[in-house]
Amino acid sequence: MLEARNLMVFYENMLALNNISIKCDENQIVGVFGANSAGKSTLMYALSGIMLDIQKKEKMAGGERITLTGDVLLENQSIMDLKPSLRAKAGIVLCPERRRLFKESSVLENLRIGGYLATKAQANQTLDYVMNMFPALQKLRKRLGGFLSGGEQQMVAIGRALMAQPKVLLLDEPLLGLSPLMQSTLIKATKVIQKEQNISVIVSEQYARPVFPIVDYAYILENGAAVMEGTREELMDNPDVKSAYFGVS
Amino acid sequence: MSDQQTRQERIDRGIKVRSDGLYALMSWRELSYLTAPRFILIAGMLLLPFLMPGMYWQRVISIVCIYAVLALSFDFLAHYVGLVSLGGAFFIGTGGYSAGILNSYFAIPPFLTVPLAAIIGGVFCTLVLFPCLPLKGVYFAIVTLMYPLFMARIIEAFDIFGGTDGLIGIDSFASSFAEQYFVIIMVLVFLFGLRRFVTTDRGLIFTAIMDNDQAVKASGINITRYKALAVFIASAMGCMAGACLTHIYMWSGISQFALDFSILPIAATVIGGSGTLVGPVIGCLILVPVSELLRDFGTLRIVFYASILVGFILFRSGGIMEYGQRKYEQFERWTQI
Amino acid sequence: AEKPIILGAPLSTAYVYGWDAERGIKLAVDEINAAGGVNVNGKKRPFSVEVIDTRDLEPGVPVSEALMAVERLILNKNADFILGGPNRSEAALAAMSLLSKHKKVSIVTSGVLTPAYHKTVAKKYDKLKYCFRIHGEAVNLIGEMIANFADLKAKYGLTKVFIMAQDVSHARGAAKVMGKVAGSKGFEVTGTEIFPTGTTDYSMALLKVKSTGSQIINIWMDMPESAILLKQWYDLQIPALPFGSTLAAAEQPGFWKATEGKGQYTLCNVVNAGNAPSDATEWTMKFYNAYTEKWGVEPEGLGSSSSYMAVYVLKDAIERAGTIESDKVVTALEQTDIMGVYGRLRFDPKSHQVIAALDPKEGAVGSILQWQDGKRVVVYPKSIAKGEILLPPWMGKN
Amino acid sequence: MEILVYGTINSVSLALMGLGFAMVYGISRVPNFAHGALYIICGFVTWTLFQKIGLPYFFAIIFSLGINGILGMLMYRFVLIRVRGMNISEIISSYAIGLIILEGLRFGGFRGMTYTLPVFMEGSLMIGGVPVDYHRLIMTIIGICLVAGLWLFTHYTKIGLALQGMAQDERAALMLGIDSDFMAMLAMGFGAILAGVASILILPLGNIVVEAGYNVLIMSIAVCIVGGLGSWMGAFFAAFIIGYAQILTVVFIGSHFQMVVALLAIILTLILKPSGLFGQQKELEERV
Amino acid sequence: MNQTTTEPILRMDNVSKLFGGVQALKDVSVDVFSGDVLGIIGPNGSGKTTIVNSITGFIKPTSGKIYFKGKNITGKPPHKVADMGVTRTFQIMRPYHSLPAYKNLVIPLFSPRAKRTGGWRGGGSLGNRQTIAIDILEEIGFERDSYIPFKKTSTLPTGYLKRLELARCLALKPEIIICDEVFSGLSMSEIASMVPLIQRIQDEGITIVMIEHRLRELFQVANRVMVLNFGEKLIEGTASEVMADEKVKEAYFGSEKVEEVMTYA
Ligand SMILES: Nc1ncnc2c1ncn2[C@@H]1O[C@H](COP(=O)(O)OP(=O)(O)OP(=O)(O)O)[C@@H](O)[C@H]1O
Ligand SMILES: Nc1ncnc2c1ncn2[C@@H]1O[C@H](COP(=O)(O)OP(=O)(O)OP(=O)(O)O)[C@@H](O)[C@H]1O
Ligand SMILES: [Mg+2]
Ligand SMILES: [Mg+2]
Repeated sequence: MLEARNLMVFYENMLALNNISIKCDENQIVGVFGANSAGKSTLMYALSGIMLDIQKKEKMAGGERITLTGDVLLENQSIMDLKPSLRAKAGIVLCPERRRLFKESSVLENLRIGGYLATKAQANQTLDYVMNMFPALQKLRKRLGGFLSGGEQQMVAIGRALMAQPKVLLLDEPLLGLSPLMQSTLIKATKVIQKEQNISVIVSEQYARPVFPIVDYAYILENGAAVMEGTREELMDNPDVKSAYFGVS
Repeated sequence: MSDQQTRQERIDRGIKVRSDGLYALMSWRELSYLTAPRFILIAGMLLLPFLMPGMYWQRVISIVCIYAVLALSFDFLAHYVGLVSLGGAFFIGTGGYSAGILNSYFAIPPFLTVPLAAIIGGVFCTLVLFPCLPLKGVYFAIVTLMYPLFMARIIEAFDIFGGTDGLIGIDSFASSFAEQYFVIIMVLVFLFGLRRFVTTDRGLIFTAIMDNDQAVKASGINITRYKALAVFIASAMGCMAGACLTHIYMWSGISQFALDFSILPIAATVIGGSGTLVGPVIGCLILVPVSELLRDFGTLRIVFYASILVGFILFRSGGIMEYGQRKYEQFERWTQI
Repeated sequence: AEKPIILGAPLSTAYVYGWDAERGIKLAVDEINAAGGVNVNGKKRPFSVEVIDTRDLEPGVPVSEALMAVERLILNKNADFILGGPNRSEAALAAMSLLSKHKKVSIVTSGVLTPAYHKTVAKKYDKLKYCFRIHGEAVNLIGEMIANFADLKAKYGLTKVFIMAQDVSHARGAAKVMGKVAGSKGFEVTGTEIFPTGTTDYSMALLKVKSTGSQIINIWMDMPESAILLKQWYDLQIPALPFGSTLAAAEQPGFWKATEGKGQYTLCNVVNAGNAPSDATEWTMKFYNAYTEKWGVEPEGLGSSSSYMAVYVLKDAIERAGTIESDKVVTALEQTDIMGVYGRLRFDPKSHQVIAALDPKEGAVGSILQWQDGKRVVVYPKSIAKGEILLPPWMGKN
Repeated sequence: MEILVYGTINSVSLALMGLGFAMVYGISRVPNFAHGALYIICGFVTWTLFQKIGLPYFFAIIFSLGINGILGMLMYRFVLIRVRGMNISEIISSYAIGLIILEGLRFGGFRGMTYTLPVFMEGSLMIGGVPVDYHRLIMTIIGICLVAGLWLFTHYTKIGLALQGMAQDERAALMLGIDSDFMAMLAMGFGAILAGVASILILPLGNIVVEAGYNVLIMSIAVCIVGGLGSWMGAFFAAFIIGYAQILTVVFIGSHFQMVVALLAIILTLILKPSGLFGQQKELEERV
Repeated sequence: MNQTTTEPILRMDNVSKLFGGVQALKDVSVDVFSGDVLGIIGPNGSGKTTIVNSITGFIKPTSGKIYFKGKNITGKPPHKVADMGVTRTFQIMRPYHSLPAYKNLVIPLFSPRAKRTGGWRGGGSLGNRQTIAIDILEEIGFERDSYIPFKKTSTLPTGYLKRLELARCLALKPEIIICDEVFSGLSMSEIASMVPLIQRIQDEGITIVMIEHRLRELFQVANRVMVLNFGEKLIEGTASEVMADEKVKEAYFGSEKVEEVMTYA
């Protein structure tokens, strides 16, 4: 489905992604785990093409130079130099780190904006879907995104991503700052969504434990390089992975 | 994708890294590397009057300096305190009138009126702007854009201080030489003064307020007071410039509140390089003479002028200083990945 | 050829008061040079003109722009004399100190109506004696207007005056004075309205005019929107004669088109004769035709004839002084006494203001014109009039 | 009564001026300081098409609006796009463009007082004993419709919403497949057209003069700041505050205080309500 | 744990907050005693951050009073509250990104309070704030010789930023630190290194209020826990009491078995 071949990203002279190749098949949930600044977000940006935008902006402002090489393929054709908006059209939708809601729009508007690519029918359908997925949002419909609490924002963010009718959904640290209940709901939701909409999901986390039950295949990043990969089982019984990413001591 | 396999990387010249204030300087070479640019600037400024052909261009230099001070105050407020002020004209006008009034009503000589105007004007501007300090970003910008218009209208409506005719027959500086060097020194002092100031602990607070005022509050610091201080510094500078303008033209009038005084310094800052403090000065050194050179084009002048401005912004959106600094402190080379 | 005498002209060339002055000056200079130039004791030196756009009539442009222009003319173009502007009152006032600083003789020829100008000269004569003004100023205007009203009173029994002024201090000031004088001269001032610059609706005021039964509307506006006032006046058929003291809109030939002919009957004062066809002196029509021929338009605005004459006056003064050395020329100018386009030209030796009169034989005459079927007909002063003041039909009967 | 009528009219025309600016800012976060210039040039283009080339008035208007729109887009495409996000640069470059247009026009001979557009409809009628000519009525009505329309547009249509999102977080919008540059260009186009509409509606009441450009700019900025940036509704109400402030002073204090009071109103509103009447930026920024 | 004195250092009584129609807090009362480590947990949107904001003066409670050492601090501006020694970290971290890490600390060190108290480790004299700043950073785990204190904060990984937040509070030599989710976004190892830091601070005699979703670590340090739900106080007590409570279970942990929950998050 979505595949990256020896991706490399430099921020100026600093190597943020070092020759990473990952792969995500149809209807698979792939996990990307790594400590802080391992390069998860960078990877997500590279996949969703946002990196191109960052690059452009930096260039305009005469700031740091960002170099990215390698190749990204969607259904085996290169989308490396496709604008992010086009990639989203093609079905790669990123739900970014720290949510980035539209602060000045109500929850409902946030979702509707998400539905830009969808047809009216799709939009309404997905809207209902999201609303029963996260009943909490029902009573927040009218509140401005900026006023929501962390957890509430995360729900909206994911909902918004769904509205864009993704084929491949990229979740960057979705669990950040969520209560345990929220976390498990979200994880379950993710699984359900993946099944029902049969889409592929790539989810990045610091912290494998909560996500792990649902991933089919996982990569482990350490400062910019993929040090390990494998199916759930393989990684499960790898001792140092355990200690580092499961906190099972 | 073979072309992508190489990339251009920037590498600091060793000295830069070491001279971040953490390490002592090693040799004369390095010392000169650091001081040369400053020295050139100072020497250049001081020599300017002699390099100028004829009185007229010397006069232009004075104008350059006045705008330079204004631009400095803008740059300081905008990029070290985070208050984007479009009120350059407000400062100029206030300062100009203070000086004018002091001189023509109380017959105080220029070398006194200028500092006085700076202080009086500074206080006045700060007081008037005080209620606006909580405003953020564009809102502050716009209010400050409104103030000068407001002042002008007040003076016109109440017909005070000579009304629309303005105050005329104000004393000029003792000699054009004195005038020249007064303004030039003024620029240099403010320039290096500010550069020093923003790196002091107190200066850092301003930057902090710009980055995240909430956190500053949470550190038990009263941000309004600091913002007021910043505004005072900036407006005092602006007013000083205004005072000089008044004495150079022996006149002050409501058109000292004109939009131009707000826009041109900003333009200078943009093309010179925002947030560098030196940039604005350089910007003025370019823009003002250009506008003078274009005078012969009559009505077309402004068109050319504006086009040049746009050109600059397009092709050096970072500003001259950004570019210069990078070239000076880093070199680039192609490397294989 | 001899070294030319350089005339610096700081003018706001994007505005009528600027470009008409430019044309006037250039016309005169060409004529003089064609005739061999200026006779500076024995040597025949030509004039040459340097024009710089001062932009001072543009809003939002600081007066210092104009001052820069003046300085450039003096220091950089080494002009020997300054003619014409700056055109905006405050700019002209501000420029005085500069001129005296550089000891340059200057003759203001267009746009500057404020009495403050010559008053200041009189006050600080020694310092500012280099500044002259060769066209009429606000007070003269008022004088003429009043005299003219008197006629109207005598002829049609019009006594009720309604004053409308633009919200700029010179207009406001003038309007106030006007009100006083008119009152004292036995007219009833039925009301005074002040309109902010750029007003586009006057119907309220016009109705007030009607309700107060006013018979003359005295207008002080130099903003283009004043054309609308007259349109609306025409549409609402207000029974009062629109009488502009300064009414920039109506001065220009373009006015007729701008108002689609509704400017009919509008009167306005173009300060000096020659800006509209008349027989003030035998020179008047000569000038008028020469101008029209050279520039392809009739003289517009109030600065054409005065700017034209300024050059001749200067030439005359230089020739009498036999030098271009400033102080001598000043004295020479003070003794000026020549018959010009708009009458006999003499400067008041104290205030350096041209001496005005109602008779061209006595001094500089103003001229008041009325729009009659698309033409500007001079109707006052009597001495130079080409026609009679007409009342709109809807005024005749009442 | 007359206060009411003329207050409303005055306010609406202010609102009209402001809309374009508010629109562009609200959508591309570009403070378009060329707004005044666009306003004026539209007037002149119409004049040229109508008086010189002699197109029917209606078509002249349509064309010139189109031209304006294109002008706006070009402005974005070739200049502003290069300085996106650098607010100060944006202000300067757009202001510079404005200068180029205005002074260019002046140089091109569009000066003096002879440029006028015919009103849509001659004559006037009485409203509560106050004469109001039809054109002003038409203007008011269209103005109000326009505001309402815009509001619906931005809150209920896909494009409108997308534009909103764009404005708030460009990158997030990109992730959802909204092409920010295209949208911003669109916004500039809209903005320019709105400026045009305003001028077409307002100019027939006066003459077309270059200078007006500057005042229009100031006024429109004022209006939409006071309203709270990016909120058309806000802009509309702000227009009313300022508009009435002006009329009231004319009637009760004396018209040469008109500007003073208007500006005072602006400054006070902002001091009392730091993010404008409808804006919530401040609260949002300070949500921790 | 430290034994608590009778006089609460911080007391909220019946604090409520309405945002427009939204009841973010509803009659929340709690006493914090000197030396306590109070944990506050609760589902998202239950009003935890709102509590912090109202204590530190960033928002004004709609009703209710807040006392610090018996003094009423309700509705005082943030800088006043901070000056009295009540400091907080921010859930959404925004460090002074244009300054290097150590200069971030100069700001609090420059504050009136720091000048009075000499600041943490200030040793009374604040001669050279920048060196002191570096010392403090080193103490909380910015290795000095690894250049990290001198890096621009914009390029620092989350872990360091969180520590920086703490450092900012410490520099003021506070009496109370209120931590809003300091653990979130940290990796196992980082948290592991954070816990002892918290304990050390506590040993300094500084009272701590911690808002957390990372229960396991929270319970290591907290001696009392308060649970919020929809802005209301569900229960307050020791960790075990709280975990036992049914309402808490379904509000906060969901159906999961508590042990399991403890291990994740
Ligand atoms: N704009 C930037 N300029 C310079 N360096 C950057 C930039 N963005 C990220 N980096 C660096 O790139 C590396 C990877 O960053 P990235 O955000 O991808 O890590 P991460 O795994 O997402 O970390 P986190 O868990 O905190 O989100 C880090 O070392 C970071 O400092
Ligand atoms: N300024 C505001 N305006 C309107 N509603 C607000 C505002 N601030 C907070 N809220 C609402 O108050 C409730 C509590 O918010 P708060 O941030 O305290 O939750 P929280 O407990 O911190 O959640 P989290 O654990 O996700 O941070 C939320 O429903 C939020 O939407
Ligand atoms: Mg990340
Ligand atoms: Mg919170």
